[in-house]
Amino acid sequence: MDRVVELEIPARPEFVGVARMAVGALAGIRPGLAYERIDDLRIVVSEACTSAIEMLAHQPPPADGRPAGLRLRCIDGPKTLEVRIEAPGSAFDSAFPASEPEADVDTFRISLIRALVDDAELRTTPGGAELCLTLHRDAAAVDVDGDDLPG
Amino acid sequence: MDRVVELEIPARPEFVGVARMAVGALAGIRPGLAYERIDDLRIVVSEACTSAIEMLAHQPPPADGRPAGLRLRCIDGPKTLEVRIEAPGSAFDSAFPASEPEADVDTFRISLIRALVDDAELRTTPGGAELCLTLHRDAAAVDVDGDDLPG
Amino acid sequence: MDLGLDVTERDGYTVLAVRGEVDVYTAPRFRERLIELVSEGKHRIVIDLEGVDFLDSTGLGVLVGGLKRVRSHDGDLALVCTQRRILKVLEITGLTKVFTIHESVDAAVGDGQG
Amino acid sequence: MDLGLDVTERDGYTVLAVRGEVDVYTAPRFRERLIELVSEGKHRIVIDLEGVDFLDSTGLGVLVGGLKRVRSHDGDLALVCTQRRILKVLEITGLTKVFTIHESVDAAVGDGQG
Ligand SMILES: Nc1ncnc2c1ncn2[C@@H]1O[C@H](COP(=O)(O)OP(=O)(O)O)[C@@H](O)[C@H]1O
Ligand SMILES: Nc1ncnc2c1ncn2[C@@H]1O[C@H](COP(=O)(O)OP(=O)(O)O)[C@@H](O)[C@H]1O
Repeated sequence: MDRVVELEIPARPEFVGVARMAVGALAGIRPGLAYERIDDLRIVVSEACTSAIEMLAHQPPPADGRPAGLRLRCIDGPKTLEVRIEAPGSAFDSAFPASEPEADVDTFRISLIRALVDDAELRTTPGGAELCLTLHRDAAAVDVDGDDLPG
Repeated sequence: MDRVVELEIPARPEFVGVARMAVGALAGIRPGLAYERIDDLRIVVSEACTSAIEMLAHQPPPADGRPAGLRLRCIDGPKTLEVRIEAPGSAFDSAFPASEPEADVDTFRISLIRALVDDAELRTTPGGAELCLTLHRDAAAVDVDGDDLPG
Repeated sequence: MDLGLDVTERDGYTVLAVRGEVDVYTAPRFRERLIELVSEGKHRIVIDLEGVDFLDSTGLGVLVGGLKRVRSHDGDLALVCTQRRILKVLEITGLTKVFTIHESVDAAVGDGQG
Repeated sequence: MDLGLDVTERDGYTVLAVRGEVDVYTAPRFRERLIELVSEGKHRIVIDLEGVDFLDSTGLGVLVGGLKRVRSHDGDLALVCTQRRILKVLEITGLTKVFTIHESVDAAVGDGQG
């Protein structure tokens, strides 16, 4: 059975650590993700949030005056862990640029996202953009009935 | 300025650690809460979530078949950190019992909640109950303009 | 989330070293291990809490449950704890008066308790 | 979130030991400290990453920025790193070819670089 954790943080630098900690704790619950892969996921989540925060910082503030937020939907399934990060506007363009990135950091970011999760997909949503990150669990550790949690 | 972090977890034991980690990370952002008080808050958040999870486990599952969730709303203000934990039904009764608690653990829980946060208040909400936990920041570390974050 | 439970025998005592976070998710394993030990006839138990990163009322319940269980066999259960944050939890709940608390496993097994 | 930045002088090198998490929140302090050092005339810098718990592209940008800065003064900037997870990040981004990476501060300052 899939279990969903949702997290919404203000799109500000100081909250990226909260997202990393929550995702890291969640990723450790079920078997099938080694410490090293959880560390990798923490980096990619950090990259995604940072990309969105930097992009939003260069955009005019929203009309309603409320600070923009990042919404993380973590789908803790028996075979995969998905982290979907939704942000207003075209928040992930520096992670998925249309042309060759200019700044070093953007190149670094793109390399890390590509290398450290099994899948990263960008979607357009009614409210903005959603970056969907997927890790496949180690098959040997995944239970046959698809539910390896007690209770 | 207040900043709000929202977290929703399934009301199941394995997710209490996610709530603790997220709240712990959030509490460390602004000055005015020593490590020890953040640890205290982590315990009380754990007590509150556990109380709700145990209570909900003894109730019939919701009519829509969806597993119950716990919603945490963390209000990261310049002078206080508030964590509001909302759950369906009368989820916090073991933390705020009408009569003397029978089980040892309930006594422990109540003592810890009383001792470890500056304020704990139970409210009834349309969807169930909300336990509102408050920590006051150390006044010496709180900025006069009420906004001690950069940016 | 990791919970480590290591059992060793020392001078007639059974030492259960607990590592990691004890909460509503991990406590059942801790409780079962204790029940197992008692049913194997281990009635002089020392629980070493030095490796514990987190402990809430659920974990305290397991400790008290273990104590009651060994006492019903005329045994004893002592704790090893020097961590301030764990001692604080034991103090707030009045359990520093219920448990004998030692500064080390050496002290616990050399002390003639139980 | 803690970021520790400790500066010491060793055999003609300035050693900046970084502790904690380097991300979009903490990187500005790290960048400023580096800029400060360079503007104080420290152009032979060793950055000790052994105490770093987390490093993402933002932190890598600070390292590269520092390297460019000291090179524009004919200086050099080397890293100390043995942590696998940090080395992995440096490898994926091609920076193991850009930076000299040492196994210890001793090796970095005794090595005749810069
Ligand atoms: N959480 C707890 N708090 C206080 N006492 C407990 C707790 N759990 C168990 N006990 C005590 O320990 C003994 C055994 O109970 P328990 O560990 O729940 O096993 P069982 O379910 O087999 O009775 C009982 O005396 C009970 O009162
Ligand atoms: N994130 C970065 N990625 C790559 N290079 C950088 C980065 N930051 C700075 N640099 C490089 O470091 C040098 C100084 O830039 P920077 O540290 O941003 O200070 P300033 O804003 O004063 O130019 C420039 O050569 C720049 O290209």
